[in-house]
Amino acid sequence: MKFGVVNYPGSNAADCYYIFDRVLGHPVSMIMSEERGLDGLDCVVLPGGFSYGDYLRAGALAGIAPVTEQLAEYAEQGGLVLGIGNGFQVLLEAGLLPGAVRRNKNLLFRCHDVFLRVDNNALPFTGNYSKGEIISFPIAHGQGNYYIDEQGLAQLEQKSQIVFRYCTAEGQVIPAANPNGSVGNIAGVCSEQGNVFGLMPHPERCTEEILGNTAGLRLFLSILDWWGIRQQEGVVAHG
Amino acid sequence: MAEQKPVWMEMGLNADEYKKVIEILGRKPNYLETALFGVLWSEHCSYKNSRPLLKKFPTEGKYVLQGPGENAGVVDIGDGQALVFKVESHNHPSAIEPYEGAATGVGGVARDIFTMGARPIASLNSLRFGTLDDPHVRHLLSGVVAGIAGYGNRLGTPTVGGEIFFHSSYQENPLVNAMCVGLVDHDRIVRGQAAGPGNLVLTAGAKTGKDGIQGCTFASEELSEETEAPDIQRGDPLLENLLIEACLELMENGYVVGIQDMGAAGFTSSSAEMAGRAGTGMEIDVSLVPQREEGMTPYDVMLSESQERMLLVIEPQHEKTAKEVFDKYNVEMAVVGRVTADGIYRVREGEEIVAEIPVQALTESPVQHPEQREPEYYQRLRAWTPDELPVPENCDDILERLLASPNIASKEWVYNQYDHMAMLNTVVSPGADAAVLRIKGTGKGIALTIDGNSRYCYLDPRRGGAIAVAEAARNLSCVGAEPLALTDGLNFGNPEKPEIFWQFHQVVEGMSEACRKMEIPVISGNVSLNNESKGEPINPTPVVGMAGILPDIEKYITSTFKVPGDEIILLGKFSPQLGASEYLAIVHGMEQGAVPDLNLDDENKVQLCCRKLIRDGKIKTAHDCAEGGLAIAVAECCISGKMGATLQLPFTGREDTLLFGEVQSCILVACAPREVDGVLQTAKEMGVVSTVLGRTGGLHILIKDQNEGILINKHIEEMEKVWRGSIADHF
Amino acid sequence: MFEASIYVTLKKGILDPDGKAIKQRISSLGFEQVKEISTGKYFLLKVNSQDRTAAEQEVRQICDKILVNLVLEDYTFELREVER
Amino acid sequence: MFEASIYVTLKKGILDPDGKAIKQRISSLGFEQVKEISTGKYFLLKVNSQDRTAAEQEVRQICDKILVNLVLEDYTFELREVER
Ligand SMILES: Nc1ncnc2c1ncn2[C@@H]1O[C@H](COP(=O)(O)OP(=O)(O)O)[C@@H](O)[C@H]1O
Ligand SMILES: [Mg+2]
Repeated sequence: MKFGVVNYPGSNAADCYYIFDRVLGHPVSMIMSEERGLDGLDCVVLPGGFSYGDYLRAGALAGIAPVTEQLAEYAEQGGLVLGIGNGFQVLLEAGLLPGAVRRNKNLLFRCHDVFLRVDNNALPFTGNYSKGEIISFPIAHGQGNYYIDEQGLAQLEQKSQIVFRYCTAEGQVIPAANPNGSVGNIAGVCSEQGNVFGLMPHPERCTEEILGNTAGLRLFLSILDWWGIRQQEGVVAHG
Repeated sequence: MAEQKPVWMEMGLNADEYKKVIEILGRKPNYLETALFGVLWSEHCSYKNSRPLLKKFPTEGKYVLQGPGENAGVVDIGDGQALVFKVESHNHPSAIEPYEGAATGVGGVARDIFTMGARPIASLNSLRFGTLDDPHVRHLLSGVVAGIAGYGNRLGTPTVGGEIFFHSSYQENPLVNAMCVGLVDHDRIVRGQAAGPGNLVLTAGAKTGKDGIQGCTFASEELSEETEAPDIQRGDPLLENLLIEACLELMENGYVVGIQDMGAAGFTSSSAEMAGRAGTGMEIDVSLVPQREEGMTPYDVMLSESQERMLLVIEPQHEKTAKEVFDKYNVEMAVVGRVTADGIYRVREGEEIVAEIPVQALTESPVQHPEQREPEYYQRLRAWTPDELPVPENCDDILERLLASPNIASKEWVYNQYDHMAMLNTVVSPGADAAVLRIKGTGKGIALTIDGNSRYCYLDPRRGGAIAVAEAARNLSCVGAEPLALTDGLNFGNPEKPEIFWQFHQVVEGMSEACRKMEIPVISGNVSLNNESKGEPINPTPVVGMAGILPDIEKYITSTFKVPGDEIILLGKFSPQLGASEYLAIVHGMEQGAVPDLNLDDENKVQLCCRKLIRDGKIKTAHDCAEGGLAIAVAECCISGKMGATLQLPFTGREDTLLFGEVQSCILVACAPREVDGVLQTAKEMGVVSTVLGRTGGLHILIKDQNEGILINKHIEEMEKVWRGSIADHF
Repeated sequence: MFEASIYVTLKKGILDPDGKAIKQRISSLGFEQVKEISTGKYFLLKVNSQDRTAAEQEVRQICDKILVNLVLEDYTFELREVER
Repeated sequence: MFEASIYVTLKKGILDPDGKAIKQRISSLGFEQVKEISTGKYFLLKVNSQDRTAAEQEVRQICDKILVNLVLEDYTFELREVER
């Protein structure tokens, strides 16, 4: 399975690259944002960080970069896309996922661990979690306050597109557990087809014992497992 | 109407200096030349007041690869790798525009690091503000923190540590000292030298604008009502990101002869200093410098402090490669001059020569030896004793008040705004005694801290300076790291006041003594003087940024209590006292008395012992006793571990002294019961006094005196609430 | 040459965290008369075009494509002919 | 009741990194005609006042104290009388 990490200027692409390259020991390539370099990839990761400095709006300038334009076609054809933090913001700005983010409700950048409830474990990205499971990932963002209008929200719920929600350690989805003011405590959503997934929390920051938490590793393992099963079943890969 | 000042005076030169300039040139300097001397001979660039003092610091040691004098210091961490680090102050800009002032401080010191060929891997900061009841202080604090976050987070470098202290002497004059740490391979270290006559001089990064012209002369002046705000500079962290990548790529491939960022006094200082270090000359044509605005004069170009600009020296045959690399990152580059052999600093505007000065004259300013005098307050305040001080009735309340003091309370409102996890190395996050980072691809780690107690330094600058070094090292030892070297930020008032210069001198003496005894050399630093407003100086504020090494990253510990039933032991001689304590300041409104004693031999032994116990896997918790004394140290271990403790203090003395008195060279540790004998034995063998105090467990902190009398009995959740909320509730 | 002044505001009904914080500060400083405040963005753009319709179209495209997030924001603009 | 439209722009000579980055991206998208872009803020404020001079003064104070960072920014505003 071939992974590509998109490197926009200002992205923390090296972190996601490191996960595949060193933690998982899996082939991965770095894709420059000014190129259309997605051909032959099985999964594209848009990393965290501050693409183009997040000038104008988080993810906005990356949303119109050449690689992002190609990404739309890639996703259309069923390719797997994972957007983490800033990568999620790019997906929203590029219209690959519904909704938008505003500044955090308290207007501050926030970097700390949060609890998440897994609402959809049927995705290529979440198969290793169980439905309703409570996990902990760190967040690090200033604009993660997810917005979608009521109609859009209803549709997300109906089609199980809400993947993670912020919750308490006990799993309650309540305002007190919401770090940024997101509608419905939403921390991550997927596309209708389920092949595009974006989330504000950072699974790549919790994949090693030495860093104190490995909950995020299972997200990456989910992708590999899903791929392995598809290969066994003889499903033709995208590309 | 006021008389028109002569130009040289406007430019910050004094009469003697101006005379010297004429002597050097053999003629009167023109306007631009006067300006060049003015900025380069300012305290900010030339250290003319502080140089003789800084010479006292020990700067060599077995790990030092580069001491002071370069853009940053370098220290060996084994495996052919090295750490590069430095502190830089941005006090004045932050007082005027807190967000941009702090942001550009972070950006500036990061440039000092990557110019050495190192990739920045961590940032820290040391902040001082007035008291939080003042809305202006809150405005400054939230702006500074947002600025550090806004720039630092965008750099993708984690901000892993720092410190904040609140005191009225900083009401209008906040201190913002930023530290950056980078990682480099030994054979990739690059220096700020303009070597090789005939080589090209080029600029890369932002265009030069009219912003911040003469910022450094300004930084060397007091803030007063009349100070006209200079054009403040704004940062562009995206550009800095690209600059880092482009410059590192060029340096890694060996294309760079020398490089320096354009910090204070911009073009002027970077180019003159690079030529000065190499003993060469330099010729620059200002008309070749990319300019942001129309109608800029040579003066504007030479003195602009626009951010995110670098000066590079490369061999002529590499011009094309350099251009390709900068183009790839969309960074503007221009050849603006060349290195010469004649030792002359020559500025042209096209064909016309607009300034011509011997390089050495610019970079070797006349040294000044300001007068110094022991201030009147010194003997008076230190003579104070607590005899008359009433012993408090209810120590529970006092514990709570101290936990709520912003100087002791949790700083998470601040550091949660910093991305402290980027780069995936942060093993111990902010909030601990020191940050711990793993070094990827090796089994080792590093620990980082920044520290300084300015109340101690006010009351006893010499001992305070020594304590700053000892405490920083102790913080590293508490996570299990061996201190390697330090960088210092020296912040004082106006050195022309003899009392201020005395403070400065004493602090440096104290620090130097501690550095020598502890074998921790100074490898870089920064001096910020004239931190005064309306004639009132700040407390003398040295801050010490220190890095240490953990040969085995798995063997670090933190300051939290881990499991119930662990034994709590105090390492070090417990001789607390109330002088200069946070307790005395908060509860009694007094800042006086003698600063706690520091015996550097004892200090060394305690730290060695603590590190050995950690390395041998005998202890699980270590935390040093600092502001607020033993009771606060225990409370902090309890709160962070969500675990109570019961202690009995086998000491005699006033209750407030035992609980809240401050002491040096003491570390609180916790271990499994089966390890107690071993811990005590090790301590004894290493010449360290140790005392078993009690056990972890329960949900209360319970402290008894030696007669079973209860001194403190408090629920940890209650303590946590005041401790966590104190700063956040102000916003 | 045309110059466009572009005003971007939040769609009606969308919570504006900045606006809310500013409103609070305004009230806490005693400006009782301020009843409503909404925050937005303002862009000034110079477009090299002879023709007003073409310039207008160009500005609209730039707004739709990049300057404005249509999920959250509305915009209006004014166009003036200027010397370069 | 008065409504104020407030336009906040960066002072001359102050770097506008956002404007610069937007300009670069717009150009690379092929909007060659765009020659300059600068970014600013836009506020809409309703002030309950009978009297234009009083409203004007109030708006100016709010700008100076809260909305505008006078170290970096300039502002102008327009005032219209409106129904509530
Ligand atoms: N207090 C100090 N202790 C040790 N070295 C210092 C101190 N202050 C400055 N230096 C050293 O002097 C040199 C110049 O520092 P500085 O003027 O702060 O650099 P910059 O031009 O980046 O501002 C550096 O090598 C720095 O490490
Ligand atoms: Mg420097």
